[in-house]
Amino acid sequence: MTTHTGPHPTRRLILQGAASVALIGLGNLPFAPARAAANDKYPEEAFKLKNEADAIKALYGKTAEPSDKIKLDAPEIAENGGVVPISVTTTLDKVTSISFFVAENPNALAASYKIPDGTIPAVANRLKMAKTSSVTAIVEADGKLYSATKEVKVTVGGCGG
Amino acid sequence: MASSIRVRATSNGDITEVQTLIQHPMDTGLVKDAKGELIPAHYIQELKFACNGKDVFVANWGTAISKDPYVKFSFKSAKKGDDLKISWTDNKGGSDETTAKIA
Amino acid sequence: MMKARTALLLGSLSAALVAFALTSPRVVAADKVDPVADAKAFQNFFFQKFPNVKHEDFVNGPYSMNEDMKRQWQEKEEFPPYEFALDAGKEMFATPFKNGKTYADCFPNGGIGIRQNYPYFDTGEGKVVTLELALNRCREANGEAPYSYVKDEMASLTAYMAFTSRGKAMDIRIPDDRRALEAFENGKRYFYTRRGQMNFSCASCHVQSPGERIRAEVLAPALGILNALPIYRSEWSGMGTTSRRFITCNSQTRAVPLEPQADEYRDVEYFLSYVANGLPISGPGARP
Amino acid sequence: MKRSLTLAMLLALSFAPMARAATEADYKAAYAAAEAASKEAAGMRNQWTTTVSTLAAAKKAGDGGDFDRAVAAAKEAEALAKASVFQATSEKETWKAMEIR
Repeated sequence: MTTHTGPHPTRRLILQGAASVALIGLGNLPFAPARAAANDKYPEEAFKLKNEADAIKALYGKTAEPSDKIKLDAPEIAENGGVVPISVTTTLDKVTSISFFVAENPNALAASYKIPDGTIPAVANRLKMAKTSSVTAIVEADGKLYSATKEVKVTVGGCGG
Repeated sequence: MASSIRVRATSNGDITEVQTLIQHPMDTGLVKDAKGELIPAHYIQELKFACNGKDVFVANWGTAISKDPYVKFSFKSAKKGDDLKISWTDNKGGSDETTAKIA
Repeated sequence: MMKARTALLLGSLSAALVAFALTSPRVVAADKVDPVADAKAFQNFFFQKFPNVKHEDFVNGPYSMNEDMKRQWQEKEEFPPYEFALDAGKEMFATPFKNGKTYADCFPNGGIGIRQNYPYFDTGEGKVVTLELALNRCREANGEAPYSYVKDEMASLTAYMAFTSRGKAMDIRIPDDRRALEAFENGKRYFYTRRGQMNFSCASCHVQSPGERIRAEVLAPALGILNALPIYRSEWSGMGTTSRRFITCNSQTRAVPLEPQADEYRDVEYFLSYVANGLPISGPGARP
Repeated sequence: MKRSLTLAMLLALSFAPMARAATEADYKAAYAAAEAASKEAAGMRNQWTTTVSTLAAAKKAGDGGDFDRAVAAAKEAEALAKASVFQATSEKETWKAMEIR
């Protein structure tokens, strides 16, 4: 554990924080409702939708474009559909939200995380997958949506090794 | 009753890594029990992490989160000894919260 | 030309002799039970079949056989799902019975770091005593109702006791007692006997095809297969004791399970633990 | 090869076609035979789960008066029980073939 002796950390962060808040403030005026939905209350609607594209639209109000700046880590064959370790990290800047979608699940949206300023844009979690499906991570960075997708095979276990 | 939330928060001076395991059935509402009746949906919807009075991470979960859910993330601007408040609420109005010291 | 032919003849003769010598002592010994030789042969079988699996890694079951699954497992081990059972077991261990005694009073060294010596052969009773049986006996001796052998309480207790022995080498002893050798042999017979409509024995899966898949599951090698018990199985989304594992394995081959802690189960646990002597305890474990 | 041949023969034997509709007496006889074989298998601690379920199906059909199905199920249960008895007796020796030496 190295002790951090740079400029007084809190002052620097406050300045940086103030600047980004102003930016976001400016940025979200035109499509305030969509962003508001993503921000505070529990996105009830999005979690109810079956189809992935609809869920993304309900949650973010726009579509995503694939990006190689997102590293989605998921097993090739899930050891068990009930506990599939999936994690994502990204080098994109100003990330405000990360969500996971499992296309073939009864409801595509599995989880949606809010990434406040100062939080590292990376999440690891364990998802349930009904069957073999594509798993998509959506990252909202600086108001735009980016995605990365991976196929995860899930087979109904029987005997248990 | 021991809290349902197990948490490990360790800081390397700049970045604090947080791992949490929560004891919760996370029933999807699509599974039948031994007698063939549907087990009603019972899952955590929101999980919040706050430090120094500021939300550092908020999870909105659906029914696709594993039983005894686990999540890991990291954040800056906290140091050893700070309090990390963790709280969750589920779709049946159940909730729990705990406070952990960052090691 | 002659010399070459006789050399050839002599060569093949000696080879035959050596082969015969190698097998004959085993054949003779098979009638007389020889656990030491059995354990050596058992371990060598797996060490040769999987030369690049580190010996102590065998106790990690399917994860010693498959890299992708091993990665998923290691990720889960960072904050394993058996964490709750472990805490519950620790708490139960410290909570006194109604008569004020605790489990620590029933076990050597207060029950801490002794799992590697179970099951042991009780020369007084003339039978194998497993950790689960000893725990229930301790409860009954202190006026408490015994726990189910397949439910969470028993799993939590054995999880905690296993955890206190993590890393210690399995150390099962067979006393110089005819009945102990018989129990060992009975366990070995059970291990190799085919049963159920599927006509499988434990060996059909765990000796003939470890590392391969049966439906979606990668099969664990038999060597060290009990070292990780009790286990949290995602399949059960809950804890599983040794008894629960034996019973479910039976029903999966369509054999009607015997009663928990039946002679056959305790003896096969005795056999499998003995042949894994030297390999580390890795319980409680997390499995698919 | 020899063992599975005998198993096949046993199973085939039990499916001899029934000439006329089964009566309750046919059911009782078939059920009793199946139950005896199943008890023998249980006695050898080598009962199969399918024997138990097929025997139960036979009883359910019998109680419901559907004697054709009941007799067929009882026959099958008997064959399964006999096969499990055969398995237990033959395994007494053949297990050694798989033993690691």
